[in-house]
Amino acid sequence: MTQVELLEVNNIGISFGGLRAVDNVSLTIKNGQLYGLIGPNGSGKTTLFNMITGVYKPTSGTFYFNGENLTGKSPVEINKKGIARTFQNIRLFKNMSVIDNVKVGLHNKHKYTMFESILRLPRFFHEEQKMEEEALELLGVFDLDKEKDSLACNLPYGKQRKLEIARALATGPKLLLLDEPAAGMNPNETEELMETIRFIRDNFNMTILLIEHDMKLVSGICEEISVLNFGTLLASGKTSEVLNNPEVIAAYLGE
Amino acid sequence: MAMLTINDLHVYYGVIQAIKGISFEVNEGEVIALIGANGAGKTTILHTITGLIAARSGSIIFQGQKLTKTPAHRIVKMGIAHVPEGRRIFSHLTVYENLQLGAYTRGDKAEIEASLETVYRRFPRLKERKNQVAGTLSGGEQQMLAIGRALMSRPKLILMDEPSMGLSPILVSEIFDIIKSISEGGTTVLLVEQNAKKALTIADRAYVLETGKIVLSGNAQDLINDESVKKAYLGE
Amino acid sequence: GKKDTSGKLVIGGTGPLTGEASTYGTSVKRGAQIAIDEINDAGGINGIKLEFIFEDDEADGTKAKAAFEKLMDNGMQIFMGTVTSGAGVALNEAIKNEGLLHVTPSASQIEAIENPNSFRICFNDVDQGKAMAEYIYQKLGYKKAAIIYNQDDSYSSGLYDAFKKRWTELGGSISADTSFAKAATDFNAQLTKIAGSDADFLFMPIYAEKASQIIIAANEKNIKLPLLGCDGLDGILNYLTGDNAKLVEGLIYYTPFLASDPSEKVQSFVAKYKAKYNLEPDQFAADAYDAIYVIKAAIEKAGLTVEDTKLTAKELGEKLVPVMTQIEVDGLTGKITFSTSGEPTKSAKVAEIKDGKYVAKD
Amino acid sequence: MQQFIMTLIDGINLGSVYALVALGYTMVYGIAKMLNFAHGDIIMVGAYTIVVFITRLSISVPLAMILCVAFCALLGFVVEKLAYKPLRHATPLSVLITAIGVSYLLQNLALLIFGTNRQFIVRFIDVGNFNLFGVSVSGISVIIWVTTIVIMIGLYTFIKKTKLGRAMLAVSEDKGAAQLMGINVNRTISITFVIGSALAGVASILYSAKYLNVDPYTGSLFGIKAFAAAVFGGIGSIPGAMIGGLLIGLIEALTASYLPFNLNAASDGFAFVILIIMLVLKPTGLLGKKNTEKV
Amino acid sequence: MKRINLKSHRNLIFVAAAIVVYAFIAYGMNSNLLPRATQTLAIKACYNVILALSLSLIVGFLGELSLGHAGFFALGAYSGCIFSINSNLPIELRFVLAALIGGTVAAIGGFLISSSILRLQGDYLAIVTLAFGEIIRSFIKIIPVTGGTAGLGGIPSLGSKLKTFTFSYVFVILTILVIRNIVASSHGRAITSIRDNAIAAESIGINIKLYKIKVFTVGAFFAGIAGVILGHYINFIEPANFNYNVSIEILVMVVLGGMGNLLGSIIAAVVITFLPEILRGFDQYRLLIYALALIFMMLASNSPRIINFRVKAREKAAGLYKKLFTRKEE
Ligand SMILES: Nc1ncnc2c1ncn2[C@@H]1O[C@H](COP(=O)(O)OP(=O)(O)OP(=O)(O)O)[C@@H](O)[C@H]1O
Ligand SMILES: Nc1ncnc2c1ncn2[C@@H]1O[C@H](COP(=O)(O)OP(=O)(O)OP(=O)(O)O)[C@@H](O)[C@H]1O
Ligand SMILES: [Mg+2]
Ligand SMILES: [Mg+2]
Repeated sequence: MTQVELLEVNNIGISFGGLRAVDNVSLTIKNGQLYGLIGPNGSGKTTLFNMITGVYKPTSGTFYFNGENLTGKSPVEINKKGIARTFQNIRLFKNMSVIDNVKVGLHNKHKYTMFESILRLPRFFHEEQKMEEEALELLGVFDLDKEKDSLACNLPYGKQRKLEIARALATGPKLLLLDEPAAGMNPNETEELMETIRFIRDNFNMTILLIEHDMKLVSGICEEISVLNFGTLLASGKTSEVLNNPEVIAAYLGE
Repeated sequence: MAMLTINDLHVYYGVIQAIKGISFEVNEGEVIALIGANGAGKTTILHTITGLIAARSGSIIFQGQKLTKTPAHRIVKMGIAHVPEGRRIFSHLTVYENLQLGAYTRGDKAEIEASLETVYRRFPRLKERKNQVAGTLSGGEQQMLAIGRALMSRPKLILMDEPSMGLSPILVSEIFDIIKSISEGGTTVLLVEQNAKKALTIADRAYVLETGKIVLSGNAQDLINDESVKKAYLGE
Repeated sequence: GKKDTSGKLVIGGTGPLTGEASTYGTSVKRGAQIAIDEINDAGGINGIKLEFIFEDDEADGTKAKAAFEKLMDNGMQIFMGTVTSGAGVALNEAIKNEGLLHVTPSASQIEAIENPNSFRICFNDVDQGKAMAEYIYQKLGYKKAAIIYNQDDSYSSGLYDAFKKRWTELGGSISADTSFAKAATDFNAQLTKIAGSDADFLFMPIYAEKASQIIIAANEKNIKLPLLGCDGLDGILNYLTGDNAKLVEGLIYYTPFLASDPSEKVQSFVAKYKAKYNLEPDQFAADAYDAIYVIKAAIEKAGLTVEDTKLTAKELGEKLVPVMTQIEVDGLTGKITFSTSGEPTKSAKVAEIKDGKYVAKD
Repeated sequence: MQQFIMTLIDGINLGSVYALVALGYTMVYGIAKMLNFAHGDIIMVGAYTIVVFITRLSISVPLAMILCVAFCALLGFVVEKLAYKPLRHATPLSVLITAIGVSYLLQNLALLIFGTNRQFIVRFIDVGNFNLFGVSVSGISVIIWVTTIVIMIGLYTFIKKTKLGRAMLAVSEDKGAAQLMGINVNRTISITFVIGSALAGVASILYSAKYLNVDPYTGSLFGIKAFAAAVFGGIGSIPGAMIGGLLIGLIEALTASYLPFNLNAASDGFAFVILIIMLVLKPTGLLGKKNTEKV
Repeated sequence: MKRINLKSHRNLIFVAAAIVVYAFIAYGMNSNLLPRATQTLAIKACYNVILALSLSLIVGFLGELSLGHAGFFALGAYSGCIFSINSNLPIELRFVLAALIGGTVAAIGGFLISSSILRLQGDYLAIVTLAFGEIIRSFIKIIPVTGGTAGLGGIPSLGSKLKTFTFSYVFVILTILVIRNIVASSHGRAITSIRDNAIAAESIGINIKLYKIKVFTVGAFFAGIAGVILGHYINFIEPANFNYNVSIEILVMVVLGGMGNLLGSIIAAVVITFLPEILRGFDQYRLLIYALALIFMMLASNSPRIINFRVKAREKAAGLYKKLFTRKEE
């Protein structure tokens, strides 16, 4: 595991009208890390994700990915640079089949021109073949291969979450942002998900930044975490240390 | 006499059968937990009770009245409120307007005002944000709004679909406290939860669902100690 | 399937019976039907009875195409259509291929009769526009024109173009040049422009229906210019009841047909039409009536017998087309003869509205 | 200058008719989330009822106006019940096509009943002319201005401030959740249509009083203009629909009057060019809010 | 492996089926077994199918409501036909070149309009497309070379109905192949994903703007070809052929056929072509009945019973398909 900085967020901030949703937040994530982002509801975690993925343009600050300034770039450009995400409110292509959801994710990886698809030139078959194989492999990782032909909207909630991760992975990112991946899962399913996340990190050589309210998951797999509170950074550091920080306990964990 | 009786309920989505003959009852004043894995059919049951989905067969009887024959909008008036999965707040309306809509079936302005104050007391964050457009609230804030909105109808029975989903640990505890206090206030609660442990702690009785069927039921305390439940749902 | 048409000649026609132009198609269908009934009631032509079939074309070229083929399927032998120009031009190819006798009552665009087997009853747009320009400049002595025309109607824009060309050649000037879209109901902006100009008359190469609306609106704007127009204005009094009828006192237009014409022929037609449809006939009805009588004259001239009703459309065309230039028909719209190009020569009338009546003007 | 002011007033007069139509249209559009292409045709039907009641049956004018509004509201109710309600769960486009079917249906019914000829209407509201800053403005236009503004304010207040209005907003966003509030979704949508159609009835009265004629295709133009006005002003925005209507009227009057004659025949096209340019500069319409969907 | 192979044969199976259908129609035309009105309508059905398919790409797959398809139709018709009138090449070649020119000019129109309205969405985009269609029609009226309001006549004919049909039919087949092959490809999936959830599509690197432009360009191209067929079929075009009601009629075909359902669009286009003609016997009630039929078809195609029936039928068909083809794969 090389300890190179992959994502560097510098004093980033954004306002909505009068509301300062994120203010002056900085964090650094190293290559290969499993990093957690926690904080009370409404503290700006999702908003931070939205800025890093280009959905919102920060009103102040910058962020660097792989040494490149991506502040203010479009979601498409940012994804192509290697950042993929899932959404807090699941956003699947509901009327497409499970496998097609993943194949759309592979769209930029296995390319052929529209012209080649119209004429059904050899490259079409070649790339489609590879897409099919890769998509099946990814579905296999998430135990979704049996449902590959059903519509995404007919999957139960938990499987939809998994499919969303599979789709994000399909874009071949270096950094994966997961927004509350365990929400709506029972403890057993969460356990399983933790395995999967570890598996992804190890086998896909991935850096993962995740938001989660399930402390079992956070303390179970995150090496480092940051805590947001009212849009500002409350604490950062090794997971066990941060979780014992009295301020964090008071603001977030309770008891 | 049970408050809510469900008898041999069958529900379909097109050709897919989601509920395969379920019967259970909820007594007045109880907190009943429904637990089960993803896709077991918990949400479907709640939707069928409040009339968002029609049952293929079977009956749902609330205080002697057949709900399967009642249009959805009347069911609220009969005293059932529903905190739906995914919150489904009105995201273009303000927090205040959402709460007012919760009291849609009620007439007395002063009483509504009183309920509003109660809700604001329970969720001070909502009071702070009362003029914010609900769609821009954070996930947790939206969940509070959804519960608050349901309480605005002053229900006899409240159905909650995974109210703790997406909430910070502090709030999860808080929500369960709220559920407890709602129950203590005399409202019957039918609770669907993934956080089975917490749910069973506050519930009186519980039913365990697997692929559209009830596979286990009983006293919440007993279930918490049941080996198979422990293994399957409590992650121990 | 085909109807039993033995011993009969089948005359077909197409025109708009639905849609925004449906008033023209309806008039044509009615006018023609009166002529057909008259002829059949009088025993036919040398014993030949006429059968009239009419299909809706919604004034649309593609629909006209299908309607024409439908008529052919139903045994059409002579074509009396189309009512509108666009639909007519769209049929040119088919009419040429079929080689049948084609007489259009009212398609006034030059190209509508470009085939040698095509003839028309009405004046064409170019001649009429030109004639009107000359009449206004030379006879009435006006020099500055205000114009309002329908930019979506080929009849109106055809007249407009021809009029404008001739008008400027003559040395006239145009003080206000305005147009409106087909669906328009509000003409105030155009009228404001006209009111603010120094024009000494208002030329309206449009149909009576729209013209009546414009005239009412112009009155509200206090526009008191002399009003002039073409044959489209015929029947305008149908649209202006009560006090509004006074607004068109002195309106002058170019027309082949006057319902007020005291001649027995016209009055008998008007009476029959009114009895049957409870409406005063307009020029479309009159053109169609004449078209049928033109066909009758051609049949007589060619000396067809009952035997000949078995002929195909093409064979009939070969017999009928050559005699077209030899016939003369004294119709409702004047004494009609045809040039080889298919254009009618007939005396045009300039009409004026006086005391709420259309009267001929010299 | 005089000429220019006159043209502006022509534009405002025309625009206020569009605005009046657009208000009813926007309401249905905002709540039921459907492009009701039959809205204009209800206005056409309304104008025919004026023809029947006033010109043919000589019923007293106030009564005829009430009957006209009532008839339009009833028509809206029936159309909604028979044609739109069965499509509650269908895609918006299916409803759009059905609305177009209804539009054709009403047009052709009018054609069959009243024939192809334009029907003229006697002047039943006669208020003479007003003198405004030295320019004469027809009284009926002033009545239309006032009515439009009153209706705009009324609608706005109704939707923002009343319980039923709020229920409509809830239904427009999430029918299922609205049911969970105890809102009778079907009834709410029906009421929306009834109100929208009653407004169409009001529009038809004023249209008839101003233009004094109607034909079966009168409404189809209004359908498009109201759609354009509603979008131009920002979807769902009631003041927006009003401003949108006014602007479209102004643009049309100005292009009809000031385009050089050789471009004259494309005046309609130029009005649309301006519409496109303005939308490109302001993609959510004049008063439209940016989508507040949170990601 | 096998699955994909089978898919690749679909194009061939389709072309074979298309030839069989053609043979039947051509025989019917040649022997005059088909009524003449039907023969004419067969040609009309050809360009309607092309129009429906090309709009289906925009509305059914990309999910953008376009109310200005007649504008592209017009661009193609006028540019292609003006070329055709002024050229001396053999008519067949002239027609094919005209189709390409018409398609290209329309495609340029599609490119320009879509790239200028990239920030617009939903109904805002719909009104702009409507406006675009009207603008095209308006400007045709004032450009001298188009013949203005009076229309453009003298467009050469290909000859017999059979010949016109044959050429049109070939373009129909090409359109179906191209559009199907786009839709059943990674590009098609990308386009559909935009319709389904634009924010998610962007998050996985789908360039929405680029696809909007591409889809409008391709859709416009085929609409342009349809215009050229129209021109050579009626030999005369006028602005009224391309008014807003035409855009609506095309939209009706797409929606009636089912969103994102190519076969459905084809069938609907044929039905909509023939329906008014079938109703001719009803005289002045014709359009009234047409309107009723339209409403009824929309209600019926959305009634739960019919939808259930379709689901079941599709399952049965899929089962049958499996029975027939899986054995070979094993
Ligand atoms: N588009 C927006 N417009 C206005 N306010 C917004 C917008 N997006 C987010 N906010 C506000 O910013 C704050 C942070 O929201 P965010 O969604 O980032 O919280 P979060 O930390 O993800 O919370 P949760 O854990 O509940 O999901 C909230 O108060 C929210 O209301
Ligand atoms: N709209 C729908 N169409 C088709 N099938 C559906 C639909 N909604 C749910 N299902 C199916 O019905 C079954 C029960 O789903 P339901 O949502 O009730 O489960 P649940 O117990 O609430 O699960 P979760 O814990 O994920 O919320 C699942 O198999 C699901 O795939
Ligand atoms: Mg969040
Ligand atoms: Mg659920």
